[in-house]
Amino acid sequence: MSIHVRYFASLRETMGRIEERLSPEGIVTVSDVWKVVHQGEAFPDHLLCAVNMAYAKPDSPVQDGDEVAFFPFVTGG
Amino acid sequence: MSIHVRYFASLRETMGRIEERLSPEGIVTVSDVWKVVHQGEAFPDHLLCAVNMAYAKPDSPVQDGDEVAFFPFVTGG
Amino acid sequence: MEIQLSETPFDPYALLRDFEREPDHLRAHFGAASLFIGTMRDFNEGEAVESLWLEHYPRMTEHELQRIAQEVQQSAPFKRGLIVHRVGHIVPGETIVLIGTWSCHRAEAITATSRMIEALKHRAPFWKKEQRGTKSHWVESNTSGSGINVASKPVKT
Amino acid sequence: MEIQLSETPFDPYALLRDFEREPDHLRAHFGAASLFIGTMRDFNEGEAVESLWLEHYPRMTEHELQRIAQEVQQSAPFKRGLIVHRVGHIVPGETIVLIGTWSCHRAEAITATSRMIEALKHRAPFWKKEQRGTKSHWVESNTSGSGINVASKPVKT
Repeated sequence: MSIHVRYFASLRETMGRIEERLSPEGIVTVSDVWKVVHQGEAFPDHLLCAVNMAYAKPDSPVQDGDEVAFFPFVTGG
Repeated sequence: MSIHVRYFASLRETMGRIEERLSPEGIVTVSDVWKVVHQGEAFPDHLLCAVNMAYAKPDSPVQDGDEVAFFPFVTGG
Repeated sequence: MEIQLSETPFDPYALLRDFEREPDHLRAHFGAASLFIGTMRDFNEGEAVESLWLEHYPRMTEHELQRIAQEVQQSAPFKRGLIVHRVGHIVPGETIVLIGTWSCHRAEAITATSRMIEALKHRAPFWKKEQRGTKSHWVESNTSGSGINVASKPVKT
Repeated sequence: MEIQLSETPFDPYALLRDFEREPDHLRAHFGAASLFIGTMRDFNEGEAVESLWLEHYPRMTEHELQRIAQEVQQSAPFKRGLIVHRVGHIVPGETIVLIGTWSCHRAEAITATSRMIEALKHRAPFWKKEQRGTKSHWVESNTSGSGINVASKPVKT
């Protein structure tokens, strides 16, 4: 299994990737996912996150098999 | 000249008339108009009045040539 | 403010499409449109209603609607506005009232349309007479709105 | 709640007319309809905008819109609801979002539609990229609404 990570909009562009799959070892929260892909940096205030397509917080739990998404503030409508 | 009095909706039906023209003598306010056509009765709370097609109060002034209308609460929309 | 009183049924969507085309493409300039459509229902208070007679006070109706539009404009400055109201004989499914406002941002349009329908219900000189079976009666008062504070007995100030 | 995401332009009025016909004549049963239509303007912040790219998070978008509808339903119990939102490439004059709610009385429909657009703007995972001349940039935040209190950073509770 793995943790499926997805990026959208400007973050997708700055990350240079659409998605990736992480090994679940050592990952307990959304914050941990962010740290793995950002060399230990804390999750920034200007982004939002979702777990399994529902809004989450940096300390929300993440399990093996989950889909975790990071994206900027939304601008629809 | 004269004062043009108009009635609408259920009031028109209970009055049995659509409009009438009053001699302006002795008429100073909307209340006075009502009293002339209702044998001295006071203007009732459950009706509205207008002078020259703008909402008025019972003590609003009425002049010769004015159009005064009486009607029940409105129910449009 | 464009105000239309119609003695015949109208299609609110055909009317809106035409209105937005004239004189230019309204929504391309003013990106937010808030619309309210009131339709004659086939039931009221649990009873079948066959038809409605809508009386009004010609010319005062138009004046009062323009006054309402000007007042609403003060607090919610919309760019373009439309009110269409039926008068005369109406059957279920027919549109009674259509209110539309257009503005650059949603706040003005949404606020304007909601204040406009509220004020119209309380102040515009329209009266409904319902036909249920063989009986007809004048509707005595409108249902209350969404908590917008409107004086129950409007007066000219 | 009916939710549609459209990759091609749609006519909001044709769509509304069809939606109201199915499965029965919606407005004859629920006399009040409150509609909001957001359209791509040809100008933003004083500059001509040529086109817009609208990205979204497939499936989360639909889930979040359904959650919004359910929450709004608690405080403003509307009878029927419709959200249509464009995705992909959009040019000025094209409709971006259409929200409609139908209810028996106006308070529920007006409240529901206004809360729905407000929540959609703050929570639904859509992102706009504007093309102005040869430059394109991501829109950073939505303009604020009409004073409805919405958390700036939504979280699952």
